[in-house]
Amino acid sequence: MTNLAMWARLKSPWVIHFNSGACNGCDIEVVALLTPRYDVERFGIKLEPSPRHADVLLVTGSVTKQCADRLKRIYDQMPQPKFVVAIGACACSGGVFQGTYGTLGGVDKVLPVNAYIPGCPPRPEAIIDGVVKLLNALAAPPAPPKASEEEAATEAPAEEVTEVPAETAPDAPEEVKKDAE
Amino acid sequence: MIDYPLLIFRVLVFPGFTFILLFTMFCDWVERKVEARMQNRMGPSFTGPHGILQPIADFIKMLTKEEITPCDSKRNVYKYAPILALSVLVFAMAFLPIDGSSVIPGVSFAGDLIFVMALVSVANFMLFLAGWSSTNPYSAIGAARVMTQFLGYDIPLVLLALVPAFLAKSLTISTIVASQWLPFAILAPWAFVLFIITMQAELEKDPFDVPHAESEVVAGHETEYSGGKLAFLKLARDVQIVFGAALITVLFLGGANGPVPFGFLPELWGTLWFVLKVLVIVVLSEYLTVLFARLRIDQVVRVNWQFILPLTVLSLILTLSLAYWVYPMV
Amino acid sequence: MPSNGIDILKILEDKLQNKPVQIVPGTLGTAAIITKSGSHRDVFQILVDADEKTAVVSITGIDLGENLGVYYHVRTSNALLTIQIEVPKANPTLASVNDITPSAAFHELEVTDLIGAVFEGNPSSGHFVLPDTWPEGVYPLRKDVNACEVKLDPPAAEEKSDDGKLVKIVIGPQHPALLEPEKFVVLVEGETVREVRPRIGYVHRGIEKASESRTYLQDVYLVERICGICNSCHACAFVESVEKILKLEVPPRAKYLRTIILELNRLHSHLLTLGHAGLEIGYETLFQYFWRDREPIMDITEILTGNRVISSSMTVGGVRRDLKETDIPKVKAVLSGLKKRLPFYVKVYREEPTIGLRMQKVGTLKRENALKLGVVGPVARGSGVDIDVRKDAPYEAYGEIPFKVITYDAGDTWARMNVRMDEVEESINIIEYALDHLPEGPFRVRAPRVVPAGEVVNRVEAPRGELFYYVKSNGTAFPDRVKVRTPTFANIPAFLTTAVGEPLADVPPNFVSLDPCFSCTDR
Amino acid sequence: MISKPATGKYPFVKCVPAEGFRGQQVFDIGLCVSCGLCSRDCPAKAIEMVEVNGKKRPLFYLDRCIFCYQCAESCPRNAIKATDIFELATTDKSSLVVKPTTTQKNSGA
Repeated sequence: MTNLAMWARLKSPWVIHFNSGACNGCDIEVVALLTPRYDVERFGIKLEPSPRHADVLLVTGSVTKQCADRLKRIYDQMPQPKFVVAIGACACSGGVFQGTYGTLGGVDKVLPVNAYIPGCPPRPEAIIDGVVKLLNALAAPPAPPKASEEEAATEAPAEEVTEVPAETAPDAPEEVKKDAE
Repeated sequence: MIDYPLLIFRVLVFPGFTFILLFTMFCDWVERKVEARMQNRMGPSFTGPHGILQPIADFIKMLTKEEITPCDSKRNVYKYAPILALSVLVFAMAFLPIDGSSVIPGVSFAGDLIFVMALVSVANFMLFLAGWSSTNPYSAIGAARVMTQFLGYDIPLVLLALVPAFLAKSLTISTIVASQWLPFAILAPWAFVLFIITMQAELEKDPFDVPHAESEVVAGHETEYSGGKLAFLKLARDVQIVFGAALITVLFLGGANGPVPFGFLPELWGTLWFVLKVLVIVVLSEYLTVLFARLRIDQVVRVNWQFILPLTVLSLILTLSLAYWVYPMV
Repeated sequence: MPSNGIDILKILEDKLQNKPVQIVPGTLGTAAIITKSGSHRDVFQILVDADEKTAVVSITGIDLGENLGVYYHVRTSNALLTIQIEVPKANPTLASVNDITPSAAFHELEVTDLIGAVFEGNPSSGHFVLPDTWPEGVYPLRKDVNACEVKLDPPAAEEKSDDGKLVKIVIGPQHPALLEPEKFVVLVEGETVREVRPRIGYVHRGIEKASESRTYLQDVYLVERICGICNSCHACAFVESVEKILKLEVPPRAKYLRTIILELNRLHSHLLTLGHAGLEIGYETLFQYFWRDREPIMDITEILTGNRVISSSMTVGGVRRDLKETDIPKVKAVLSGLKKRLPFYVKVYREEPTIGLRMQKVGTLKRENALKLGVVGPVARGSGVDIDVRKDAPYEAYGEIPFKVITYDAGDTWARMNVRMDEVEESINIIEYALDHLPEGPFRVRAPRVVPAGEVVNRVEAPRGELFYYVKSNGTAFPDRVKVRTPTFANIPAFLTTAVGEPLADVPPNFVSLDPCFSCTDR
Repeated sequence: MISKPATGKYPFVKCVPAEGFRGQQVFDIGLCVSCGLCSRDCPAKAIEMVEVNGKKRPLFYLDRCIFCYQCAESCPRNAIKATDIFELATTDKSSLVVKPTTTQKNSGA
């Protein structure tokens, strides 16, 4: 049963992409992954619009102070088990923007990161390589102590339904005044 | 006498629950593959041979994920709407003669076409409820759009479903299928074309996939769902697509009718023909999806009231007159 | 209609004889106009009356020690003027010119936020580009502020505001329609948009300040990463500015190579946007096709520069890598391949009925509004305003290469996309011409690391429009102030006005037709 | 309408970037004169001069590196050379620190 679940997980990593203050260089390479040349749908990777559907959070860009909170929120909105991949020099460590007043530095300042893909920007092939390496690391028995897996085991035990605040998917709804007529 | 083991087998395995689900997943794969190939891509390729297991992997993965319930959602509706939508659709599907007779033998009754069409509306309403109950603005707008769209397109859909009924002079699905020695698609091609377009809108596919407009409403009514509920919601949608194709097959393409070579195992051949016809429709509908951009909600509604509905009425009149004056003479 | 042939300096001199205004021709663009707070409004009035193309390109706020400098950079149809005002740091107020030319509004807010000059008549509400929790009264671009050490409080819960019957829809910061984090609060009534409130600054990294603590050499790589899409344009604009201060003449071969790289940038950017528009209107196939044909462009960028996206090829004094003779046929083969595919795409964009339904008469920006708001690039050209820095103030090899400026008159989303569609072809022609006429000789000259004191303005036509740089050096290896005004910053007001009154579903196509780039906007 | 997919075969077929692609740098300690120019000019502060056998040598932080090759350009002795290694992704950040050893081969991943 665990094997089956693991197989399914490896074969169907749905990703969500968040730009936490990147220059767009990495972002267009992430989008290029979907396009005919690279077509990651081959591996079952799908880019999902809602964090609720996603398994892997692809973060590009040095985390700006304005975005940090938002990044954390999107991570919280994702269901367990979830993984974070930092794409590009900025997401890995802050890259060329280290020490600017608007940024905090790498994604690992805010979230536990499972894989780093250096490059400025990394080639799409390098991103595929990174995701493959992440999946291999997951499949390798015994699973190395991945931060988020540990959390999954400790923070969300047997309890199936986790309560989260109302502010849910992509953006916090301010108010729903309009009833579905 | 009722043969219970056979009945249970028919309901649970073939051509019932398991078959429908597996077939749905197969159709999902076909859709993704066709879409990818039309867009010059490969599509799922490495999950099983040619990626054929991809939808199953997706489904299992979603089942194993954590489920999150937003705390101010309408808890019960939120919880049961996806599974209800799925079961209603599978139930409706059970009325279609997949291997020549409906899933539960003898369940077919006079006027079951109307009943099935009603079930479709109920399933759509469940999807609306799923979106509405999650109290997210995107879900709410997505759900409202589902509602707007199916309210509009249900009318022509039901009217068009009457075309084969008139041709067969019966509202019973099995009679409609049985009277199609020549598929109604040939007898009433105008209705067939209209029905496919309307179905495209009813199934919320391009150019009418407004409720799924990612750039406007994120994932529409699915936005808040995760884990197992999302799995069922997505499955319900896929079953809906297969159901639509199956309905077209039954009403216009003669269902499981087809030549039975060597004269043995008519059920098997019937299923084969049925499956093939459904696949043709699925591919056709995906082809349309790939070919067009998405319309705006007001344009979708306007297309319905300005073009589809008048044309539907016209085609109904045309069919009626043909059915009463022309075809009997042939 | 007055357009070219206006001697704007003469008009100014005639009309401003009794005012405390000093005109210095030849510095900071066509001329610098040194004036005092208050009189600058008269200057603006004269400019706006004399030339319909008058628009504020940018406002540079600069810390001059005792005073704050506020430099309005103004574009007219044939000149670039800088109106210099100094206000005391203790009381940095001056009158806004927002009512004379609405193109100033955004720039004034930005200056208020970053350096603290207050514009009377254009009040700011909350932070404009800085984070929400940024402390009041700390202006990062002032020299005496160490902005890196500012600690931010955890963000407060978003307050719920009441807008009566209007439903508030928040687009962003994470939203599929935006690849970048940016927030637009759209107030809708039913499905009709009533108001759009932007909140930019999610990508604000503080590059202008950071560039002051890095050498000119490092700054080239830093400004290149303001935007990953039009990276070469940023790098080119910066190195040109430095070269202007150094009075360094770039060898002709380098000029041509730079032109080729800039045009490759434009090509891939336009193809990207044209495809992305397909995604926004649910036409995924179009997106896939455009991005498929964009890949070869990335390949030749890689051949030329060593990276698919960020080319890092510009340097002070030339380009970093020569184009090998053996690579020219490869580049040409890719270009002619793309040229063969173009008629198909043009046909799709012109004739596909669903594209017409979704794009025509969507987000219409009339010519007079385009002029008033000072929009740039394809947005302006889609509204029939023929501004293009490549023609108006040729740089690099553009003066020697024949090309057309594409304009459409409709002003809607469809027109803007078609401007880009036609510009793709023009870009291919430019690259082919440049390859055929590539001069022999060196491709770079050595440049000193220390730059003499001086200040310049420089403009480059980026794929999204006019990119503006102001660079001031103080005689060291570090620049004193680098001000960047990116095209999207000038174009956002157009979106805010055109989206109102249209259905919510038209927001994404309208928005993407500006080709928004927020990493540019926020810096 | 349905033509051959334009999809490449990566990762099953090795991808060879174009000549001159800026991949991971290779540092040749034999040529290094410990001038520190690479570290001074690096826009991303990815090069730190560390002591190896009593001499300052560059230590590369590949997670910060923006692969601009300014270091290679600045080096007066051409001790830093280009390679086309780009498959540097890792699940362990510390493996992205490349220490200046005598001869350096692919150490990414």
